[in-house]
Amino acid sequence: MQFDLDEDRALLKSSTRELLEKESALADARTVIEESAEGYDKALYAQLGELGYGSLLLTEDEGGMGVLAFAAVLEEMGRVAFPGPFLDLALAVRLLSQSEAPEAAEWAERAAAGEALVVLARLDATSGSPTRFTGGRVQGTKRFVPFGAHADALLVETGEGLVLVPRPGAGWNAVAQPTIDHAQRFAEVRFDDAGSLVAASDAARTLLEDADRLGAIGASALLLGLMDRSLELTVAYTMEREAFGAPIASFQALQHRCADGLLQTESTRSAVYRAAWAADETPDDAGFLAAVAKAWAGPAARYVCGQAIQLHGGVGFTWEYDPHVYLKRVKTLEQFYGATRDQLENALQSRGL
Amino acid sequence: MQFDLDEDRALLKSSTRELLEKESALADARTVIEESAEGYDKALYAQLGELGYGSLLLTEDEGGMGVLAFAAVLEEMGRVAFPGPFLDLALAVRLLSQSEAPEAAEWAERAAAGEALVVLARLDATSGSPTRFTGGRVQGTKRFVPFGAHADALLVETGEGLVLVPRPGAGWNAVAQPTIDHAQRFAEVRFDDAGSLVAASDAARTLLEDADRLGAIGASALLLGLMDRSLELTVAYTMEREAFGAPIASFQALQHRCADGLLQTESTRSAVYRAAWAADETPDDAGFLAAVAKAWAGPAARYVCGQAIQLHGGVGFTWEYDPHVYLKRVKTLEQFYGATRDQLENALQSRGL
Amino acid sequence: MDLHFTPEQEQFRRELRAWLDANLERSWTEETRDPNHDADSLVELRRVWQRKLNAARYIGMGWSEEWGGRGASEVEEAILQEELTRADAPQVPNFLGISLLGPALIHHGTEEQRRRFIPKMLNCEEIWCQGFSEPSSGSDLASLRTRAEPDGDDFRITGQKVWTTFGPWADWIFVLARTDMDDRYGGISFFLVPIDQDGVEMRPIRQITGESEFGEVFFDGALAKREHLVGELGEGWRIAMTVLGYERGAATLAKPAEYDVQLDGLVAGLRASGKLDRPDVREQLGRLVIENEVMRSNGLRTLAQLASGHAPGPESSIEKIFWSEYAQRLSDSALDLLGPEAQLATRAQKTGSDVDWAYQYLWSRAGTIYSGSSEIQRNIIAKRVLRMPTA
Amino acid sequence: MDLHFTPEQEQFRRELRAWLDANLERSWTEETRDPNHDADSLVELRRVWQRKLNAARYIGMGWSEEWGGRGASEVEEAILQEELTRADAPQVPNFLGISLLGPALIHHGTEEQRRRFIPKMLNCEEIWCQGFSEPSSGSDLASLRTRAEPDGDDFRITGQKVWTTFGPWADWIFVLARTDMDDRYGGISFFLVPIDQDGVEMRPIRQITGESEFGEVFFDGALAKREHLVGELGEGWRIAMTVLGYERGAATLAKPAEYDVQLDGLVAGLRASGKLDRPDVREQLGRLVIENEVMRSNGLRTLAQLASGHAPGPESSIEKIFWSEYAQRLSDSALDLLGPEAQLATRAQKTGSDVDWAYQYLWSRAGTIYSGSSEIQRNIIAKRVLRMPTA
Repeated sequence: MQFDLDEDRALLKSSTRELLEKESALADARTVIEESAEGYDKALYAQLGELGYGSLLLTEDEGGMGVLAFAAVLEEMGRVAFPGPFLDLALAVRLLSQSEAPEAAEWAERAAAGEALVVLARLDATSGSPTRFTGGRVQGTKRFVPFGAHADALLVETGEGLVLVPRPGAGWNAVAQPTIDHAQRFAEVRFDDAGSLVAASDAARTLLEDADRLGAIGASALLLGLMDRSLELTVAYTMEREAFGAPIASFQALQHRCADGLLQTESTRSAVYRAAWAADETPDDAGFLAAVAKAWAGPAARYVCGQAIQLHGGVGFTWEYDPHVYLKRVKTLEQFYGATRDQLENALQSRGL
Repeated sequence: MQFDLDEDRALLKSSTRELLEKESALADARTVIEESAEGYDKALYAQLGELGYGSLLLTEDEGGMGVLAFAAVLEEMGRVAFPGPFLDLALAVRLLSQSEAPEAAEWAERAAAGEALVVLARLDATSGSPTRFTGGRVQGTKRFVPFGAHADALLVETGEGLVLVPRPGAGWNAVAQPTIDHAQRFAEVRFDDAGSLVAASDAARTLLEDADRLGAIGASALLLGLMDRSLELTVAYTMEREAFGAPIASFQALQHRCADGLLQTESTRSAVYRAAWAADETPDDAGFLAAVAKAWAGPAARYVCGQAIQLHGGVGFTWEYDPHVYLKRVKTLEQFYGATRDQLENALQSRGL
Repeated sequence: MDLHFTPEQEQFRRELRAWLDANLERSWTEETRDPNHDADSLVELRRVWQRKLNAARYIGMGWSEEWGGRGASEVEEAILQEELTRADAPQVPNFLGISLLGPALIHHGTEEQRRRFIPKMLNCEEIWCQGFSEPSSGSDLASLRTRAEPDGDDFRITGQKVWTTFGPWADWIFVLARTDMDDRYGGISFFLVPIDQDGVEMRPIRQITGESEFGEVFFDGALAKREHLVGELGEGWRIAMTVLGYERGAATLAKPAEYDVQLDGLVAGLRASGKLDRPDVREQLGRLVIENEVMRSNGLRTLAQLASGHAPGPESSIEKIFWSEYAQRLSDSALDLLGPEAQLATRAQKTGSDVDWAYQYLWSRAGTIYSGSSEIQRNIIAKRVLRMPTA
Repeated sequence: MDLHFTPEQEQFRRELRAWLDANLERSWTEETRDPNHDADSLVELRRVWQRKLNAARYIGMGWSEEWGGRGASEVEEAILQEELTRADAPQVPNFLGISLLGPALIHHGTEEQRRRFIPKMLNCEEIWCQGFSEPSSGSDLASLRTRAEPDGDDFRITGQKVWTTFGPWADWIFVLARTDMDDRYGGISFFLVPIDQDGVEMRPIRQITGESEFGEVFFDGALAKREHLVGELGEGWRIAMTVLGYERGAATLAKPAEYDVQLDGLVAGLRASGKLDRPDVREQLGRLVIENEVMRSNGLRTLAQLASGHAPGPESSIEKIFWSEYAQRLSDSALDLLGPEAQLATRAQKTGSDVDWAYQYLWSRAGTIYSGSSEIQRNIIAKRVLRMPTA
């Protein structure tokens, strides 16, 4: 038994940290989050594509490194609140690469290379009919499409299967859906566009189940990185900040909350890495373990990143300090990629309950 | 506006405390709890009857003092973990006194005087048919009848209404149902006995709704007393107990938990007294406020009395020290008289939700 | 025990409701969603609103008639705040002036100070902000380091204050400054300082909600005139602590009323999404409903204590902890229960529940920090109520 | 990363399961519900069970062959404990002797001590209990005051110990006693003391479950022979702390296995009462299920760290906090979810869920107190892992 990453993945993780700290320290990430229209640094995504990050989530046979490596990279991205659709893009690449449709391979390649942004469009609008694919056209409305307004193609879930829709000439008929999390760019997209089927219903279901599972693990890994760094920042702040003549880190009530933060964070680490490893090695229980990881990671991260604001006191409530960036990311990640409540249900069902 | 009790009720409360401290200090209560067959001190109940406590819950017109006075007394009883069916008996007296059946008045009087034990039998057995009243006989099985094995008469809820069943000559066909709480004596009672209807279905429903509401307030008042005293004991213990060269009361993490205990306890006080006052004065919102009080008091008491064991450390886990007596009482009271989950639902429904 | 309001109090409430019906044209929520507003126009709107309230003698109601009040009791003040909250009225810009500085001047100021400042405070000709906290003295307020040094008859103030609500729009600031570096409490004095002068720089602080309602103030030899010293030299700490105590009671009914509005919104959203019948949702909703009602019970109790002449003690810490932590649970649960739509950005789009949940979620983070953090409140309860010893 | 067990470890597990199938006649739960048993007969049954295990070389497995072990790794030890838990086997009476005293003798004892004590410890001819805690030194163990005074070559022990598990049935006790009153850590020595002598009085302590598995011991000049001093004079603290560290890993898989059994019982009870489909119940059940799985993930990680030669540090405090607080949440939720039947008294009646919930609820209160309370564990994490300073 061994919990540490093997040499290749450990190297990937440390070189990712180096790259991100150089190219996208939190300050830079915040500039992108707060100022860019797309919500991500296109040049940096192209660079990641060149370095092979785009196909990371593929199996080793397919030229990737698998789920564990992917989780390790996402943890690092979480630590710097790395902006953009990295997780969504990786899911699309994996999904496209598993399709046998002729267009799929080409789009997979371009997406992996960072040349094209492809993401999934899943959630139907709350009113109106479900999205359909008939006569070669996709019709319907999808909400909360991640980075949808800037996508080069969308993988749309329809009653007939999964349909690839390249951006129409006139651009998407999209409305931005800004949320609590400035790092996240959702759009509601109204479709009446030509597309091509990349997987029919049954095959689509299998692919989407895989995407759900990997999305849950990926989001959990991001949450791990977010809370890990948030706890570090918090402990460091309490060491510096003085009140009543002593660093506030010396107050037992605060110590115990930081200790709980470590319990939450390290337990998330155990759960996320185990789920990621299982997705590569023991697929039978990977669905259960992915649900466990996500159902745990969301509330854990909310606790740690919420406490970060509280223990920073007044400055924790300012825009200038970083804790809020983490809290906002956490709230969105907790709600999407399988909300906590849904993952609890998934966990029970995958145990036959 | 005034929150303090008026003079009469304040006097009742202080004289009750005096009486209970003299006649039933916790040590005596524990002897009764641990050693007596009936689970209460019959002589003391007769004395309470003589002093008028048995009819306390009746309205002032009926010779009682109403719900607020009743709650004040139960708070004091909670503080010393006063054993026996005081709450159940009072509910039966109130219910009998509202019936127009000829037997009811006499039983009400005897029960109020402490001469006869009458309690309600509500919960049907989990298997078998619901309890029925046909041809002058009650047939069916009731579980968790409080102090049922020693009752002189039972007020049995049946499909046909509320039926008074005096103890048959051969005694009850009863099996003891000992629970986690040694102070509580439940019995499962199998009926095939003659009885007389004291309220037919609709009237019975009204009476039982009233009993449910007052049971919830009464149980909440007991919970208030239990947690109030438990917190006192705990704070006192932390002042005495030393570790690392200082009283453990000086450790901030413990201070904050005691502070939370006070928050829970004092909030329970506000909720219970408001609900009791409303039951006397503003019946329209008394149902809602009773549900609020009980839904809050149960978890609050569980927190405070659970922390009492934790903060007592090793001795908190012994039979000799008192915290466990409180925790056990709390667990039973939380589950009965409207379990927390059910009271939350009641609260919503009484708000039209 | 009697939790009824008196007939006079009920009458007061009726008149107030009628007045609000007639005078409040749009709710604050609607105003904040109006894309034509910016931060400045919203403050201007609040200023106009305060003037309206003042003209109807709803501002400084507890003060004597001499100073524009009606000698109203804490109960009436609580009813006022409750009804303003229910009606979703704008908050008045001078609420810190009214609740803190007004009483300070009335009890500790000179006749000239009262005449000079109170009328303009009431009708919002001058907006006041509070200069107590400093970057390195938050919870431990008495460690403040801003100093006031004599300059002839007057004083020169140097230092930095922070978390000055409404600072970016304020004309004056009331400042605690050190006139003796060695005396922790007795070395603090209470000054009134005009902001529009050299030596005072006010910078807005952007909050996690994106707004900038707070400011930080830099004093570099700012002039505070001798006639603008409140009380004697070295009395500042005592005055501040007394005055902070006057806040008692006012929010006891307003907070549960505020959360009732949010709960109604949550119910509407759950109904719209068809989730109101799910037992898991009902359990969570039920808990939120009963907790708010327990909060109201605490509030009524505090108010009843005040009404019968008992000063509420450090138990008011219980109320502060309760409402501030409840607000977090409420918005957090709403985001969970209502699904992704509830996350839509602050004040940008409506959800079925007509509450700006994302904004509430962020804003609720402040309540457990300001006016004595939850940690400080728990220290107070442990030490002053439970008498547990200091380490 | 690799969380697979090795083929040898899998083989070990298969053999163990087969052995348990063949040798464990009745589960511990069944035994405790048998009205023919009393406390003494249950201990006797455990003694017999330990002898069986020992004969099969499952006791002291990690020790060298010389001392009856097989030089097994922590992983095998964890598998053993996991399978014993799954099979609901009785706990062996000498578990404290095996896990603490055995390693102490092997690493710090004399050859004579090992020969004299280890074989009888393994086959349960002598039951050992632990004399560390005292009435006034619980969390702060080093403040212990029991003293050992020289008497010729030997020592006389005076003082009081408490929380001695299995004390009422023990033959020997290993005791930390003070040989120097002034040296907080260096003044503590480690003695082996026979209980059947004048000067030792053992009194059972009744627990909140009603059982008396613990005892308190009064020493009044009890004899401890020089040859029964372990290590040198003044080495007691160091030995105790080292040896407490050897407990690592053994429970990592056993705890989640124990709670899996309880969860299965909870599910059975919910199914029987028709509540398993209620969304509120499912949410609470789901949380319990995933928390236990996270606990198992932590355990596998610890084990994998041990297997690859890393010593787990104070992070083991995380596991202690996790399982002990989880056990309380689990039984508490079960009592809530299953309704009144779950409250039926400990070990008296079966419920649909076949777990003695009331007993578990009470027993779970001990886990957050013994072996370093949750408070102490959080102090350890804050100070030794996060390096936060002492006040």
